[in-house]
Amino acid sequence: AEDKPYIALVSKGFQHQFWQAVKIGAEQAAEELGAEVTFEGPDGEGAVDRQMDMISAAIAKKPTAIGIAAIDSQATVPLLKTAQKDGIPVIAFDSGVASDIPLTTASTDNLASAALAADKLAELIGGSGQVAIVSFDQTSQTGIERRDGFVNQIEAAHGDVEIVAIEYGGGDHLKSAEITKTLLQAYPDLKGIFGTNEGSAIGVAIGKKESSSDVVVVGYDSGKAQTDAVRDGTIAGAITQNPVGIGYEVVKAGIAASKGEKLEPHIDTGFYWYDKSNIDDPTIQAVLYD
Amino acid sequence: MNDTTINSSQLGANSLVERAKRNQHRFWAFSGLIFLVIGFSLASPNFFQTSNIISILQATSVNGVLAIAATLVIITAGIDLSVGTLMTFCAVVAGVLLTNLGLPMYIGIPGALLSGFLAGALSGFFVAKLNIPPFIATLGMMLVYKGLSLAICGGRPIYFNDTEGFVDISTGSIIGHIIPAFPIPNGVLILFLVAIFASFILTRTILGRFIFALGSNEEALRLSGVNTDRWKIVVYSLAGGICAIAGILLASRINSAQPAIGQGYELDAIAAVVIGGTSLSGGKGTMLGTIIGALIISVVANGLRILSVPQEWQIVVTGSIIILAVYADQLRRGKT
Amino acid sequence: MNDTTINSSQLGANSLVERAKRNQHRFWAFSGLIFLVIGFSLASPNFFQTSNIISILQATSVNGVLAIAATLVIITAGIDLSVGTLMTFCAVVAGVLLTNLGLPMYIGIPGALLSGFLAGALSGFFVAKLNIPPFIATLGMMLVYKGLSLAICGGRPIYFNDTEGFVDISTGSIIGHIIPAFPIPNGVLILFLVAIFASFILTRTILGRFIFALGSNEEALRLSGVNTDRWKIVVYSLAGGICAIAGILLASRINSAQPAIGQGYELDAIAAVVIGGTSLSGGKGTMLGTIIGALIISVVANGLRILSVPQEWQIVVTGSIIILAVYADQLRRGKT
Amino acid sequence: MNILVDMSGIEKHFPGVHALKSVQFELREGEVHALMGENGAGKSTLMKILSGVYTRDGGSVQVMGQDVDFAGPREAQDAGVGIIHQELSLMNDLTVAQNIFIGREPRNFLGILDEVLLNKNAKDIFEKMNVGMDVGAEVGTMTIAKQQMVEIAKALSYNSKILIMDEPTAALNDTEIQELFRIIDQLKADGVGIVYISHKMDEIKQISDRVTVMRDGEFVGVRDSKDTSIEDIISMMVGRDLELETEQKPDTSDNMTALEVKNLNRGKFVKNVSFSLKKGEILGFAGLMGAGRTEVARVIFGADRLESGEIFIDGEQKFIDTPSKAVEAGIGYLSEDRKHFGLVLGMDVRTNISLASIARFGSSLGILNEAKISKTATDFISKLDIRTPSEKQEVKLLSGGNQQKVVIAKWLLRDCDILIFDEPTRGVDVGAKSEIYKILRDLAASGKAIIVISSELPEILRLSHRIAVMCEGNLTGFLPANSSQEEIMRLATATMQSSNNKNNQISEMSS
Ligand SMILES: Nc1ncnc2c1ncn2[C@@H]1O[C@H](COP(=O)(O)OP(=O)(O)OP(=O)(O)O)[C@@H](O)[C@H]1O
Ligand SMILES: Nc1ncnc2c1ncn2[C@@H]1O[C@H](COP(=O)(O)OP(=O)(O)OP(=O)(O)O)[C@@H](O)[C@H]1O
Ligand SMILES: [Mg+2]
Ligand SMILES: [Mg+2]
Repeated sequence: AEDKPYIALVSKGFQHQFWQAVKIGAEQAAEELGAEVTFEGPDGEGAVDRQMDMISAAIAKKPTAIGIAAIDSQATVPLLKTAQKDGIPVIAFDSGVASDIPLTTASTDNLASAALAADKLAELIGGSGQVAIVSFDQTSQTGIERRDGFVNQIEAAHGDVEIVAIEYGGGDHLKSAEITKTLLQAYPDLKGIFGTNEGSAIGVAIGKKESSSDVVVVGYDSGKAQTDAVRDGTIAGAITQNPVGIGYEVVKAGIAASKGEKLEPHIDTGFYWYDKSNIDDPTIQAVLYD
Repeated sequence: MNDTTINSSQLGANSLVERAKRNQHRFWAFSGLIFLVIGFSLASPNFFQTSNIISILQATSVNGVLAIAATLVIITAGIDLSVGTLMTFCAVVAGVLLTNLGLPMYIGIPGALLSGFLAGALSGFFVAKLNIPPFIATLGMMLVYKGLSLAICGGRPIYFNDTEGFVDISTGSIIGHIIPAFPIPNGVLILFLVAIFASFILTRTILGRFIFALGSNEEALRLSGVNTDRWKIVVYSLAGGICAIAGILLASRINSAQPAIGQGYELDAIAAVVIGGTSLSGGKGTMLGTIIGALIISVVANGLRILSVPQEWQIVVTGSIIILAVYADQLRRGKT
Repeated sequence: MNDTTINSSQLGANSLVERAKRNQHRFWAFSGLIFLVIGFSLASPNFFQTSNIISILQATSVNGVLAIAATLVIITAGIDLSVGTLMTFCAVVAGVLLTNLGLPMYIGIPGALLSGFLAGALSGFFVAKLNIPPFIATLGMMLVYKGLSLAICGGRPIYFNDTEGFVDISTGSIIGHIIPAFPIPNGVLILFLVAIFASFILTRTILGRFIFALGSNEEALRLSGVNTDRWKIVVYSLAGGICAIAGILLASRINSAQPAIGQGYELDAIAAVVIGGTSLSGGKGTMLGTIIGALIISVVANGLRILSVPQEWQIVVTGSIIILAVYADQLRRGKT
Repeated sequence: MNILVDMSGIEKHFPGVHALKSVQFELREGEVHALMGENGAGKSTLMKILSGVYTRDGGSVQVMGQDVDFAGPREAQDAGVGIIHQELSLMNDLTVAQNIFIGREPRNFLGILDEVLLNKNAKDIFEKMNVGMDVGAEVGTMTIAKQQMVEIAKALSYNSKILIMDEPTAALNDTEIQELFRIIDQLKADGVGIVYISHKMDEIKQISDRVTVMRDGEFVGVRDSKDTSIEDIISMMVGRDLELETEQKPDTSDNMTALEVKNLNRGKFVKNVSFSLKKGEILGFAGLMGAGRTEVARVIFGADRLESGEIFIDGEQKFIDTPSKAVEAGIGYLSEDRKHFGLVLGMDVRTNISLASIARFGSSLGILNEAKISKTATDFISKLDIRTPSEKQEVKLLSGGNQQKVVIAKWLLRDCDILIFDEPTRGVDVGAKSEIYKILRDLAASGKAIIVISSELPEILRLSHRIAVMCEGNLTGFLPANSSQEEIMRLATATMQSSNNKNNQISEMSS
């Protein structure tokens, strides 16, 4: 195994399906390119120092390249410097690092994708009315960007739409479902809800079903429960990123970098809107996971 | 025998006072609940509505069942930190049996329950036979179940789409069939059935008697010729089985076994138990109290959301209520 | 007085054996650590290297300091579930003082420490004066600090970019200046200083004496004319102050106060304490044991990562090690 | 003679209990003042008020002429009042010296504890008491007797002018008691006033100058000890006369053997113990504190693991490693520590009585027949004359003697053929004591085989049909019922040199 290139990936999370999809993409690339990968991430929200311990251990293993989805864009910089000193190429994924050390960043534009979700939701509710956000957390970069991207777009482009509540369910299906049911109770005129990641979106869908409400739900990410909900109309549509693609690109970029190849500064892995009408399109199917 | 008579009448009074106090306790916890409900109803017209009450009940179902399991263990002066991840583990087992192996429900569900029992028995074995303090044994097992759930699932949820009727276990409504105005979900019904069952065990059976005795004075029970080790294992097994019920309720409600959920649920469950007046030092406790405690937690969470209190303040209020509830309890018992 | 003499010589022997056992305990925990280090070193050449050892030490610093705080409370037969979120709360206070208010470090850092002391005193007040069981009081406070941290920060981290030298508190290396081959970060140095300080308190001061006495028999201490309430508050305050040190170490290491971190850290800290041989029932414990316990946790986490063990199995192994460590301890004490 | 303490009109209420009703008490300089009364009479409560543990609800307390109102134990100590509590209150994880000086540790100028001086001071106290003690040993590892000595040393260390001793000898053997009495004499000579509480009548006669008797929270009277007979004190205590019945002891030597143990070993407290016990026989186990009698009982009962040895019940060998197996084999054990090992204090009388036999009250599904439990409990309450308002009373609210009867009822209900009573009358007042003796005799008469472990020689002599004596884990000999206290003490202090004689005696007895 000594001769095989080894790519160590340290992500922001580990348990949630999005990260598992990134892992799958990484493993696919590893298989194709004859590399080895490991994939790790802290399991609590925002555990910056835990992630730093993981990066340290990854560097100690002297990998061919290292891929990092930093929880905090600043805190990891000193560690990245160590990697740079040891000659280990660093690839960022999911969100950027406040440093020029990463040779490239493979990520989704969270602000833009959430803005698209805002446009779609506004359109679906007819351009006016109350909406709410059920997000996964209020402190992570991704959580903040998806929330703010949505909020900013509503404020900028949809003056008749009012955001009445922003709640956080930790990405836990059950908690998000309880939150949704309460929102529907508190705001009987609520027209739309944006669930900002997979767990949140599914939770919102469960809450909607249990309340027998016809509120319009817009989700984010995929996963079987969410695609099913899109098919049966519980969720009107969702943004999907390309997590498998992200994982794939990171490994590919890592190996390329180790060979001294030049990399583009940003790999946009893209995002898509999918709903009942296009869910079976090959382009969409390629980026959905379950 | 003048003195004896006086003494015994004093003691009689004493025990009446004691009994009144005990009932008073439940009365107080119950009044606390009523007070909260009235307060929230006045504060928002959206609170006291059938649909919202049903939501609150449904939100209580999983935590309530976990709290019942925790109550059994806590009365023995133990603690079970593994209830949350064990619940998840049992849901995953159900997923493997029903979805991955395609077995029918009448095998899959008992299978999941059995896995809960066995897992509980293992914790019980650690506590009883290896003398590991319950806090540690169940802290360790909490991590073990979490890791195992993730490993078994390979990181992805297992869906129950192929198992017809699975979602109805929790979300269907038998009561709604009979009384359409009150479509109380089966999950809530199951919570109450489990509570009645556990309450029956506690108050009417040998096991219940021993649960209280274990929490009051384990050594005295052992020296009475009771095989305390075996009964402890029975208690933890029973608690494990009840966690499995919670796992099935959860899985049915979200139509999937989500390996990442579970940790953290134990704190909510323990909070419900202590708000309900069960003492962490063992020997005392009621299921009714625990159910009231679980309802208080759900009502607070729901009410604060309905009032649009920002989430960070919701957390602060919940923490304060836990302390307040126990303080009120101490005041009543005259311990302060 | 024949029998007395004989008895007392027996007791002398007894107490020698006891002392040997106590030392043996630390010896065992220490051998466990050595055993793990040797095992991992053999399994991977990347493990036993200066940089990795330093990483392990640095990974221990925050948890180690929290475990020291937890040890003080646990020896009094209490428990502190709020150490993790209190740490975060103190980091946030430091952020507000240093960054938001732009105060200098010599005000900001003492200010953060003071907030830890006061917060600890509040938990101590709940436990001592309001008679709320430590588990509940600190569970409630855990949520309160979490909510407050989020509320103060408005959900976003506070960065310390404007405070020069702040990151050096934890990541700089005074030792590295003197012995460049061992650039041990200051955070590790601070961990050991805090441990020595706490150990001194425990063994050489009246507070330490009372900490053990509280855990052994609080009522006896009270009957000896000691104001147990006051001393309990002192212990919780001290623990709070030590959590504040952990908060500053953490903030300095990540150059920010992250309001969402904290919950869950208490379990790691408590695990370190019990792996280190301090009993949850109070009256016994050493700081050396706790440090060894914290190191064991870090070594296991690091070693398994270096061996590329999948993360779910890392969790399972960690859980098992907690149970095993305590079981080994019980075996040694001949309790099984 | 100066008056040190003058309490009058003292009132104290606990929730539901009027514990003290206008009680008076006076203590003079240099006197030993015995405070007597049945279990629950209020003796400890009165003394806790004097020592600042409780605050009084009414009445006045003067200490050395000053009106006092102590807010806590510390203030009482500062005013010269020291107390040895009835319940041992020591910190098990601390050493002897640390316990004695808790809160008063010698410190150097930096405020750092001076452990060397601490140990030296502790050693000095024990030297003055003429008691050997390892002051660096953890208290939790020591015998109850040793712990009691630590309590006494702690109380002495305050150099109190007023010293309260609440049942200091309940766990002490005769030599230790005599040593304590010597210390008391010395304190008296120094002008210290001592309040002495005990249920042992002979001690009162031996050391007290005056006796105050309480009954049911009320002051009954105060007498000069030398002018008052034990019988008078007893009738003041119980409000009636107690007849001391004498009984003809039956000859049980031809009865069937119920229990035989051979070469039991466990650690240093059970060494090669062999004996046999007949049906209908009461075998008394005498010995000094820590002789290993409790250990023998616990090993037979399976509460502690046996290292080697054989146990035969009705001639059949049994392997007993847990109490549940012992109970199945027909052995019951009543622990010397009823509060910790005998009773579930927080549960009611009926539950405690049924605890060892609960299976009898359950259906095959384990569902309990509550009515049957209550009825059985009420039967025993009347049979043993347990004084409780109802079978649903919590056991912790009963007095010591009645608690002991609940334990006895538990084992009577279990109907074991072999019963081991460990210190059955410890801390039990004189009235309840004779009732317990009667129960034991009746049990033997009904064919049960009984072992009684007791540290009170008069009790052993009064009850036993045969006496086994232990010393340092060895069974040093058997004696007939009519032996003298001196004979027992000789065997109880016999050392290993006499092991040859021991063997002879054993074969003598069993032949
Ligand atoms: N803390 C307490 N709370 C409630 N009741 C109490 C308390 N302490 C004592 N009592 C009650 O007060 C009465 C007197 O008890 P006390 O301990 O003074 O008796 P005593 O004479 O010392 O008996 P003994 O000989 O058994 O030690 C009893 O009825 C007892 O149950
Ligand atoms: N569970 C135990 N663990 C450790 N030591 C014990 C235990 N039980 C008894 N001992 C010790 O064994 C010795 C023998 O005590 P044991 O109680 O058998 O003596 P005894 O003759 O019954 O005297 P006593 O009147 O004190 O009960 C004592 O030193 C006691 O401290
Ligand atoms: Mg008393
Ligand atoms: Mg004994």
